[in-house]
Amino acid sequence: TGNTSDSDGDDGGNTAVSNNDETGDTVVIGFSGPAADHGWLGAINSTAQAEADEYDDIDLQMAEGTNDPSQQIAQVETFINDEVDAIVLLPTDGAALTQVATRAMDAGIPVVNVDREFSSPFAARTTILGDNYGMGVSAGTYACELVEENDLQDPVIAEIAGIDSLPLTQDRSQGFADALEACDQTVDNRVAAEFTVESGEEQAANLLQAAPQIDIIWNHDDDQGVGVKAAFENANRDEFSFIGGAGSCNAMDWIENGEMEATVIYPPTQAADGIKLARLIAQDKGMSDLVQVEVPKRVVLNAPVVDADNVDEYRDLCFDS
Amino acid sequence: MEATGPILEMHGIVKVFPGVRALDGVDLDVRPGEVHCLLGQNGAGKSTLIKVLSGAHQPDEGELRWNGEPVTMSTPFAAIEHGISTIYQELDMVPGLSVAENVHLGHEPARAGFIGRAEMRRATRELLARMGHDEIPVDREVGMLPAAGQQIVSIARALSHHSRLIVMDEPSAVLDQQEVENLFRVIEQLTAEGVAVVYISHRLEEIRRVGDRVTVLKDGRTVASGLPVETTPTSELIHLMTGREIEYVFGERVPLPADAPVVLEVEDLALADTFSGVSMQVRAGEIVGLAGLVGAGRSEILETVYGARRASGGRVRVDGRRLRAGSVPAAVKAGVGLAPEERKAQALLLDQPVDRNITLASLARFSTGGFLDSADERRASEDLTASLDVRPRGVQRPVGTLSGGNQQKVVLARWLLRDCRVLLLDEPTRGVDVGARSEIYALVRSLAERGVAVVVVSSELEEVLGLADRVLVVAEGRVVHEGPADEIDEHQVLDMVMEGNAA
Amino acid sequence: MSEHSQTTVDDQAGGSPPRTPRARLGLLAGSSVGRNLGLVVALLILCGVGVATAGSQFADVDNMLTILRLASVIGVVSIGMTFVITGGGIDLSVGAIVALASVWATTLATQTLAEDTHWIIIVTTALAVGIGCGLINGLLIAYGGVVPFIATLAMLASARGLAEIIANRRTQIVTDRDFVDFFRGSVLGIPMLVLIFAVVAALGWVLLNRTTFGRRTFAVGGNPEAARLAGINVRRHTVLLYVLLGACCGIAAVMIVARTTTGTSTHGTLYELDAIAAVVIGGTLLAGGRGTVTGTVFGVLIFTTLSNVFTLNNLSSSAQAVAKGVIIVVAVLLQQRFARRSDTRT
Amino acid sequence: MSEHSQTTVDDQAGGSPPRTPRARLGLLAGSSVGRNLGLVVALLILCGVGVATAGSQFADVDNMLTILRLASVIGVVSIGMTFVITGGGIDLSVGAIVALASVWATTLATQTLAEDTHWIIIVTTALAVGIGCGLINGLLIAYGGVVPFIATLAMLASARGLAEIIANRRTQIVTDRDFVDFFRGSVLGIPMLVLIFAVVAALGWVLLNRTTFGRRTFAVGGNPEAARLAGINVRRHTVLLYVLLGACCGIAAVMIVARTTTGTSTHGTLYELDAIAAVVIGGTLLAGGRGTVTGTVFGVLIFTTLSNVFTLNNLSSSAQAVAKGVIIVVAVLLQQRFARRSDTRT
Ligand SMILES: Nc1ncnc2c1ncn2[C@@H]1O[C@H](COP(=O)(O)OP(=O)(O)OP(=O)(O)O)[C@@H](O)[C@H]1O
Ligand SMILES: Nc1ncnc2c1ncn2[C@@H]1O[C@H](COP(=O)(O)OP(=O)(O)OP(=O)(O)O)[C@@H](O)[C@H]1O
Ligand SMILES: O[C@@H]1[C@@H](O)[C@H](O)OC[C@H]1O
Ligand SMILES: [Mg+2]
Ligand SMILES: [Mg+2]
Repeated sequence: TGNTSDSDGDDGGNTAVSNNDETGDTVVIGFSGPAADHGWLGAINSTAQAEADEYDDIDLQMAEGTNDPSQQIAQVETFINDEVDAIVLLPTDGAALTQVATRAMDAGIPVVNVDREFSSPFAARTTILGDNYGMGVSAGTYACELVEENDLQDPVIAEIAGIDSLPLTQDRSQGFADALEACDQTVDNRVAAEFTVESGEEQAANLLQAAPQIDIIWNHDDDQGVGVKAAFENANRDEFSFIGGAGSCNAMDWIENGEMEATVIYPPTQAADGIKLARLIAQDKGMSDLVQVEVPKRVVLNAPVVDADNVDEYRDLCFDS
Repeated sequence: MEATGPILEMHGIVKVFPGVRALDGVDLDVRPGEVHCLLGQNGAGKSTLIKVLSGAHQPDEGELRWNGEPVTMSTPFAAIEHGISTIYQELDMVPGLSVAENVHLGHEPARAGFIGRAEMRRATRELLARMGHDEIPVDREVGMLPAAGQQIVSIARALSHHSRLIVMDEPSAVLDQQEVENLFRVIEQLTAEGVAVVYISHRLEEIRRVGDRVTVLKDGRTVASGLPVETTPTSELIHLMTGREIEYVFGERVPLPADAPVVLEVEDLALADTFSGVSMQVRAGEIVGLAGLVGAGRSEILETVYGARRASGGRVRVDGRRLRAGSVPAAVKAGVGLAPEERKAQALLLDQPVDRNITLASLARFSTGGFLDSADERRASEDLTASLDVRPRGVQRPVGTLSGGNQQKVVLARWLLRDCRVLLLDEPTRGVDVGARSEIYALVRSLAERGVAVVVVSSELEEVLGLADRVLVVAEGRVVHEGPADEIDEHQVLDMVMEGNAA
Repeated sequence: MSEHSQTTVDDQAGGSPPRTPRARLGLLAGSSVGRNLGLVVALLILCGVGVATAGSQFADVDNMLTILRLASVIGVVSIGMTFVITGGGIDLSVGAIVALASVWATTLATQTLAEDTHWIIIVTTALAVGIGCGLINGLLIAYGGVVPFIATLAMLASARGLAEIIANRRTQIVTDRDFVDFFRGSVLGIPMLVLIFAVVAALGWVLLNRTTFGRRTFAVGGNPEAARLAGINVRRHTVLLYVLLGACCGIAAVMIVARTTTGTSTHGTLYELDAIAAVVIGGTLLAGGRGTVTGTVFGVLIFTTLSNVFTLNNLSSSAQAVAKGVIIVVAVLLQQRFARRSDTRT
Repeated sequence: MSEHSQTTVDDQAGGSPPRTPRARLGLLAGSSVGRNLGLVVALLILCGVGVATAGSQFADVDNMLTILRLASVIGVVSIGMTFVITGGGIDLSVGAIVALASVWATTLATQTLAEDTHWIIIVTTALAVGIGCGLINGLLIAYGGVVPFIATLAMLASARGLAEIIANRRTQIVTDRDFVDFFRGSVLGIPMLVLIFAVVAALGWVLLNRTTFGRRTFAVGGNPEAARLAGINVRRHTVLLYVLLGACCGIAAVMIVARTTTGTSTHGTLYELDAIAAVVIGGTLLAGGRGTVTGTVFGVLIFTTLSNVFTLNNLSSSAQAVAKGVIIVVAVLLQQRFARRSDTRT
């Protein structure tokens, strides 16, 4: 995945294939994403900015974060008007931004699609996809393992989803449900929060009330997870296995301290990777680590599960939320 | 006139509001071409009756006949359709619309929904000219007109319907004598054309002047029906209304002690584009009247003294200490009170009960450390409303449910309650009935006797001259005369005003 | 002709001391010349900043069209909102209605039907949904007696929930190319969306200022009791106002569907705030009785231009938010200065 | 001229038909007994549904405390909002102020200082931020003459932006256990948060109904011109109202920080809508001049209970939204029925 920290010491002794980080022609990259109204998206922005700052030859234009596709379309139109060299786009809604992205591509501006996928393959030069369905599957599979390991009879499984009206939430829930089905389980209680700490606390408080005894809880998002945890404490409940999502540093801490069973990684470094790839594309470079000469068309990020056994490995990849 | 039968008959009309039987079996019949006056004390039910007639209220009982046919006025629209138009007591203008648009509200000349604006303006201009008010610009927003102007627009609206019956609820309250004359001229034209007019006023001399017949209401009942005006003496009308004998009594003027200190001192006061060079001194115990035509700037003078408008020049002193210009709280702190001209817009919290409206300017008096003593408030308010004969009595009812005249009494009560050094009264008896009027005169006089300096503005010259010790005549924003009230009569004042205007 | 605050004595006093907040509301609406002058100045300053900081990038035709295109969807909603607010109401459900209409107009069933006949079906559906929702709002408010704020808040929740249910929380993609091409096309270089906005604004202006309907809207908002006594059917008029706004939401839904080629329950998020803000900053009185379509158009353009200038200037979105707040206040103060000046002149 | 149009004489008329929307507003607020009776009935019905569908799960002490705890934060904000709305204003920035206060009170600097001295520093900081923001709102509105809607919209943008900048969009975790323990503790079985809400509500009630401050609030909201001419310093009072609400936001920030053990720029999202909705459904007149703290408390409880019942029933969030809208309307209609009945009884 793209979570590799930035290359250092590349200045000397470059081989023909690994001079990618060398300063090239300055490229103007336009970036547009949803409103940074919670930690994960905040991390998307800050890691993107940080990545751009690493390179002298990137001039990053960050558009105002917005949840209105119409507004985001206007931002992309502005980028097209400005003739930027590449666009990195984390769409509020993949399908809604497809047309304008296609227009950018038609205008000769490569588009890197991040996280939420366009509805047409022609809309992006490269797609870096967080696998939302896969994330649900990972969580569900892990839950099944827990059921089996602990030999739970008729376990109560609860789900705290993110913003319910987003397609990605539906994908996650679908993946979760499908994986649970494999071990004959279903979600007994489900609430949807808003990816924020406060909503996490609120929804979890009501959820705990609705289900007096729970065995497994999957919470889609570690950001709202902070609130979810607070609700556990407020209600003095800890009889269940708590599984998270995204992989924030908080979550890693909890796993280390035994306060959380596991979390499913969904890295906010996607946009940073997008920037990096956009630069390569704009500068006509390839990906030195690959055999191909060109940047690949589609990168699907894995959704690995982190638990007490492997938390050390993933510790460095966590993000502050 | 005599030949035709009544155009309108109302029989046994009953209208009940929560807690009040506002109309308790009222009869009224009106003939074509007559001016039928409705008389009654504040709260007698006059406005309620005409609202039933105009479809604004639905009666609980009773029968209404129009041209002999029984009808129901289910909406104001229905009444208008039948040929009844109404000038309501409370100005019913839309401030954001122009004069022409207000006149034609609800029946705009239009083709396919598009307003014929030229036509509308022309018709409005004609109407205003007919009323002798062609100075009112038809494109001016009504919210910008002074109250008198708005009243004239309201009359114009009633005329624009070409109705068979026009109801006028205290149209003269905000008008000065000249404007009232204009109105009477219009009324005479209308009746000559066979239009019937129902006319409500508390000024009995007006009723004498235009009325043909009178119906008197008392406590929601008809106590006299269709009395001929010419043959009914005023004293009888008053007796019918109030059940007692009342005369216009302006309390005995007491000579000021020579050493009465000057309390209010106004020096060369000016307000941009409105008035300038206004100076006066009011001593403790003195009542000073400001006379003049509507629009002369008298209200503005009071409001500027009070700090409600920021003076563009000059000084105001109370007890020798200069007031900060443009600060009402400073004036109030110094002991100045203003009972403003427009009770609804400038004085009342219509949703709030009577007692809270009365104590609004004296909250400090009823509180310790910011906590209010409501019982004390209620007691004080009850005493005052009793002495002013506010009806109905309960001080807990929202002031918005009181009749117009009773609302005016509440405004006065607010300032009577406060121990003011200086009392500024703008049209204190507007819409107040004859009975309460004399009470108010007596109260003002007794306040003066207790050492309060009073300034009174009134469009009724009789009132200014009768109540005040000294009179200032204002014309076109300047004081054109100053002198003792008993050394000048109404004609002289009018002459001065005219001259001032001509100058 | 210059307008005035409804009552305060003080507004006449050029020097202007104790002005209550309400009184100010009136002042803000200043004279119609003054008011729009202030807005024009605010917009010009904004453009000045755009040119100064982004130069030719800002001041080119494409960028102008981008701004206008972005303005057009929320613009249509704001025109409708101008009527409702002038008429003394408020509508919090506009965004949700746009969402519901967009979803309903792009269901499989609708699209299939449209494919079999003509894309006008999509448009009709969106309009019907918008009008239907507006009708419910209007009836609840005028005949049910529910306060506008609450009635439309309820509609906001219900319509968005229903949109989610219908769309099953998926984004529905429009497959009808003719539809998309039509609404994304241009006429004489002017994008269709912008054209629609212009037409709606022009019709709105005429309706508000030249027809009995418009004048009655002022009356219903400014003094409903007076309107009633003048024989106006206040309730029916109120219903019509919400229906009108509903229709505007339907049009906006068609536009957003064309612009994004999708219908989803997340369309129109926070439109209510944006539209009300544009209307109010344009000089329409939130309390009703005074409204201006021209002002609203300026209000919409100011907000849209603002975010365009921000994007061109590459400000962090947090800094943008801070700046946005400051600029709004400065714009209003500026506008007032102008309104007041032209006031005292009258 | 326009203000009083709200109170048409007709309001009191029990049976009379033609009621304008504005007039209804008045009716809605009816007599204080009637009004609250309607709310009590609505709440009881809601509880009935809770018991019927979720049985003992709903009707147990823990669940009641959960509902109350959830109600407490938004409740405190709503009490403050009651004052501002009664005083004729509106505040859209409450959520943003809560966010900013929560962030400022949990920065490293503040927390370090708190550690070195006492956690009261955290509380003081939050209060100071809330009061400061309220002061700016108030000054802009009362002295700057900016319409409340616009002034506080600007504050909403700026405060949230600033919160993001200060927090660097991170969630700041509170490390001071004493602070957390104190506010998460209980007194006699009543959670501290609930206690705070109760105290704020009680103080609010006294302030509004028993003091000169409250009386002036009604006057300023009901007829600012009359208030001014009665010698009330309307501007200063307006400032105080926003400061009061700011202070409530500061308190709410402390509560949310304690509840979630975090300060973040996302706290308080959409509080403005929730608070205004609770206030208005409680019977306070959006146009000002009428307000009820008791009604607001009921309003808050109705909304909180609603979502609790929904969750206990495991309803999908879309269905919840639809149902929420319907229930709001039904509750208001019900409440009106009661208000009207008790009206005619007086
Ligand atoms: N909407 C209302 N609700 C309750 N009571 C009302 C209402 N309107 C009028 N009343 C009451 O009905 C009675 C008659 O009032 P009305 O306004 O008809 O008197 P009026 O004769 O016109 O008095 P005035 O000379 O003061 O105008 C009064 O007692 C008044 O308080
Ligand atoms: N709201 C307003 N808008 C514009 N001009 C006004 C307004 N109010 C008053 N004026 C003007 O100010 C002047 C004074 O008017 P005003 O009616 O207050 O005088 P007045 O002498 O007090 O008369 P009245 O006794 O009828 O109150 C007039 O020229 C009037 O046209
Ligand atoms: O905003 C979302 C984030 O919070 C979630 O955890 O992952 C996907 C993002 O789009
Ligand atoms: Mg009357
Ligand atoms: Mg006057």
